[in-house]
Amino acid sequence: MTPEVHLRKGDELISLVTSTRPARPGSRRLRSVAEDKGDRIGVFICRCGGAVSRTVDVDSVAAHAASLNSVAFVKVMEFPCSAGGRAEILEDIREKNLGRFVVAGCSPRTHEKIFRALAAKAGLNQSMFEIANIREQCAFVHVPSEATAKAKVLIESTASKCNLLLPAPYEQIPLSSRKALVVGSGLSAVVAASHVSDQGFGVILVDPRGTSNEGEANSIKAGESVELFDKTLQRLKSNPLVRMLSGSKVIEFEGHPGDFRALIQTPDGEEDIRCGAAILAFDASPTHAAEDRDRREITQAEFGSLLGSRVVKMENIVMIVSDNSSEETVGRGNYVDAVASSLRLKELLPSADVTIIGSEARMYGLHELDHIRAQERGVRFIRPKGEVDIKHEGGLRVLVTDASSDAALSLPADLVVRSDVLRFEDAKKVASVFKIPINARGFFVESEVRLEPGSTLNRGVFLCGSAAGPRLVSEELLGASTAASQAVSLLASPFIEAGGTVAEVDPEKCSVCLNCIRICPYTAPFINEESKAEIDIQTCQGCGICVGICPSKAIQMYGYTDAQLFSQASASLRGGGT
Amino acid sequence: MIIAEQKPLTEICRIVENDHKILVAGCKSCVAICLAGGEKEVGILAESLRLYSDLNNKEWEISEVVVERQCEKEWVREIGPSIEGKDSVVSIACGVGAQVVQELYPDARIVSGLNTSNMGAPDEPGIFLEKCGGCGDCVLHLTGGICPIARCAKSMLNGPCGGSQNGKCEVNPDTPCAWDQIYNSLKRLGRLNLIEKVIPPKNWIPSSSGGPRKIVRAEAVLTPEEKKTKEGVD
Amino acid sequence: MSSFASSLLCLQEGAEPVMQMTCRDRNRIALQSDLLGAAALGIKNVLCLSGDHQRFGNQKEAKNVYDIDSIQELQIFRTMRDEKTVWGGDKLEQAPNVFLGATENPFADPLEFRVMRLGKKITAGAEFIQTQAVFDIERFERWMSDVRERGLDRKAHILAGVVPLKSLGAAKYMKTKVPGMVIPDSTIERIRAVGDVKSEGVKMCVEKIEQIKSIKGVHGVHIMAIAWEEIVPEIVQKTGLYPRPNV
Amino acid sequence: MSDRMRIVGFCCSHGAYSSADLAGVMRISYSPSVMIIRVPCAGRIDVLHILRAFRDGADAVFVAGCLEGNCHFEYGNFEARKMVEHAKRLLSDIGIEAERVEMFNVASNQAWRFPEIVGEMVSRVDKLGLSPLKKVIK
Repeated sequence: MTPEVHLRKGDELISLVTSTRPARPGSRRLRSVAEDKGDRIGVFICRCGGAVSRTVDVDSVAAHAASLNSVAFVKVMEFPCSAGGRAEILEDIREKNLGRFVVAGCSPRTHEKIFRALAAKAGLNQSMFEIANIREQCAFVHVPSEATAKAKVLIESTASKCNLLLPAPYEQIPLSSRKALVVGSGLSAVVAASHVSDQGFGVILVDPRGTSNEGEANSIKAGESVELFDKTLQRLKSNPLVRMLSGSKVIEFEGHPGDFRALIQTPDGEEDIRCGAAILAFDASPTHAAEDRDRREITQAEFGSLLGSRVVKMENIVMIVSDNSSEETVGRGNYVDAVASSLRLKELLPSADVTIIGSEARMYGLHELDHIRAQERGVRFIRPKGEVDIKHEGGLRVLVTDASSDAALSLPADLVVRSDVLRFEDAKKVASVFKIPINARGFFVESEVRLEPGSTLNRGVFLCGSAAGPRLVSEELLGASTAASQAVSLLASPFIEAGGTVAEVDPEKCSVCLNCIRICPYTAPFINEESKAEIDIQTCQGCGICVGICPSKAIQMYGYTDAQLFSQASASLRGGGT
Repeated sequence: MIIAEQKPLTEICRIVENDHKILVAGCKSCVAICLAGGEKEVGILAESLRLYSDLNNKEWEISEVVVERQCEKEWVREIGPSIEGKDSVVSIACGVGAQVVQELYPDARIVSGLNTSNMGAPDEPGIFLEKCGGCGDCVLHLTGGICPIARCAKSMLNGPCGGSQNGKCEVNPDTPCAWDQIYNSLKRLGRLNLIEKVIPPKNWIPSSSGGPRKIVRAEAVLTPEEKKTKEGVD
Repeated sequence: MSSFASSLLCLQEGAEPVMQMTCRDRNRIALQSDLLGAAALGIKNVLCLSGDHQRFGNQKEAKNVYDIDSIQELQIFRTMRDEKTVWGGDKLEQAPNVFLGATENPFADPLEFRVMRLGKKITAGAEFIQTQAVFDIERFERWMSDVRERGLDRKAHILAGVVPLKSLGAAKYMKTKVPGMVIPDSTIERIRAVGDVKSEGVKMCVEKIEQIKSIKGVHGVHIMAIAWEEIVPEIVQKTGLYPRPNV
Repeated sequence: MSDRMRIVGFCCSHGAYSSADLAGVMRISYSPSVMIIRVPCAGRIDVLHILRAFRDGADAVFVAGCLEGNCHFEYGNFEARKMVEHAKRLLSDIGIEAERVEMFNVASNQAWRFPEIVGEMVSRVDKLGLSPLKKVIK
């Protein structure tokens, strides 16, 4: 668990946190929107310490650039991206009264941010520059004569686009709340909540199944997670930053990162709360077995709490691990749980005779050690062939055919432990409230598993727990801390940045055909009061799909308008002087 | 809404073969929504015509314009200047729009770039289904809200015919049989009695077979005197 | 050639035709005037059909009519005969004395509505019913039991349709191209497995007629030997329906 | 219109553009006749950009997006493919060979894939010859 952190009120801690911890990338202090400072373009050609100039004849390229009528100033430099280089460019912008500039050098994917900050520093709007990639996509891949000619064309087409750039809107929006809304009733929820509150941020834990008040342990999977759940729950209850709303659920959720509003239905009426981020931490919970079943057939969860009570006398235990992957019983951890509880039983009662019947020994990673330890302790493993059935007359007997030896076995048992049948929160309802997609098998979809694990398409809403996909307890803990860290880095950022390459609707042209609303992955467009489409620039991620499909050409996008793309393409086809 | 589809490009090129100045006139309402004649389609058609012209030395001069609604005289008058001096105006609004433009500009040669098809609704993105046949005497209250005139290939009032197979119409198997849907809808509404009785032959006078229709909202019609004063003022 | 003209030729040859009147090509005016003409020229039996959509014919671009459907056609003809008035309201001195029939496809959907619709046809004026070709005998029997349940077999003469299959090609053509025709795969397999398809086709047709004979409420059979008309006498003899009883 | 071969490549920033960068870093060369236009997502491209490129003298045009299912914006690459199919239909009506426009999917780490795409389009132009627009005698 995280080290004991001196608990202070969230806001007080912020000043400390932001200075020491790198806040969410790209959120350095940015100047507010600056107007268009005219169309005098400066072209800064980078030698890149020879990486470019060794192949591209930069002087002839500079001469060509100077000949372009849209270009007012050209300079060849060693390293425009260096501190000295940037200072020099800053000076030139002021001195030569440049409205916008082109940097001909390496890929914008690596240096876009540096020059965006430079533009702001120079008092220009941050999008009033364009980068011509004459290094990776020119100097590095063509022979000198071709590279030089290509560099001329690239600079000419980039300049023609730069000529048409428009000042893009930028906003830095202060967070109206730095609390996290954690929704869920299982282990992931309490662990995520504890991670967030331990770092000094307020948490509102909404737990639909009300496990947090009665501490209904058996609603959690078996094994050691039960103790972890109880311990974390106690810590949450004693933490003033955490507010528990058990037995309640979120019925409305809207707003933007740092400024969400949630309507929560609690046992005693509805309540409106504000929060800065949300973590969906739904776990699959074991369903309660049917009441009328034989008392001697219990589920792993029940067996877990039995072990917890440390009073176990039964000698013969047979565990049946169901491995079919039908929807309800997909229990990734079924086998791991069985082995774990068999080991705990052996500790309490070394003489116990334990058999585990399971067709696939899915032990995942280090759990394989438990598997070996269990075998050493004399736990019997049987791979069944065909059905396993139980005779109830007199003492319980488990009839199974061993797949490897084809022997039909009849095992006496005091207790039969079956795998839990896991039930998942009704994903559809929750997904529609939080506007996040569900995949074909009914699990929540994590957006970029490689780049932003634990995040969803709805910015500011994070995801963990096995409702995002079947998970072992260890994986649930990992997922909870991932989601919590993502949420904290959002809550800790001094402001939320919005704008830049975002789409914008021209209400004059919009024929309200709703195509943009249907197509946007982030539900950024909406219909405003004038019943025209409008794009919420805080939600828009700047992909441009809506711009492409709008049948009335009503949507354009800063940095990639149709006019800019046309001019860039035609200049690259006609330019270069050859 | 009105559903329409662009004529094949080769056909449009043939129609304006010997012209020089060509205007492509789009419309922002129905045809924009069914992706046939909105501003984007105007751009694509104009660009395609320019490419065709360059390829075949036609020296066409293509210009583009979009009207808020081509079936509204005031909106159409706004594109008067761009119609001036054009050899042909390719209207990619529905057939209504093209004819309103012709009425206002009798000397201009109007070409319809679209094949206007029916009154229907978007079913899913990119798919538009006919819903109403405009028969002037609606029977939806008898057929569980599904129109047999427009959506049954034989416009039957006592269907389904013998060719209804697993809910599909024999005439085109990917179209649901309207009467199969009517039967299920009425069953759901508990009103099957409506089609147990014979529905008598339909009065087709209000439909197009009774001649072009004219709808009058008397309360909005200007009297001759009002017209004089209004024209006088305009 | 129109059914009207071919019915007249049958009359001239001494046969008794059943004239077919479809609503695809003719509106209510033409249908009523044709009925008066047919009756005047001695044609006694009329089969009212909505008619196959022109898409199945050789002139797909023609505009169809469908002013009325087969049930409304029955209603109009019965009014002309029993109330001696034309649908427009004018009186007729002499009523066309015709025996009205309609078709029904027991194998079309929605299955449970089919018998209710047959009821509508009978109330509208149908006195005999020619069903679509019967291949799936179980489904036909289920349909007939519903018909008997509603007592419709006592209100109209039901003639089961039979089609002798001349070749595998003909069978496949009918299965896919002829509207409303449902031929189970088992029938197709049976023809495929046999060398002499023609005699097997006749044998199957006779078998079918024998099976139909045993179904209560079926008053007869109409043999649709499409493009194989010459085989009809052989089939009729083989099923013991020949010679024709004088009524 | 330059008399040398020019191919326009609309490349999505997350997939194809990065693959081109990586090809550069690994010095995998390809024909200089390709002109890369960066867009945030392949879904941004519309038929109009493809048609206008041909009118400006492109001998071939391609749109390159991320691998299907890996689009940073969920399904921009699917929209792009539909747009390219639409463009192909239009171009063949106009009289320009549909093979001159193509949609590709490439991941940012497939350095060798981008040069392969360029090679494919260059070989198509070699086979078909320069754009028919360039052969029209005024």
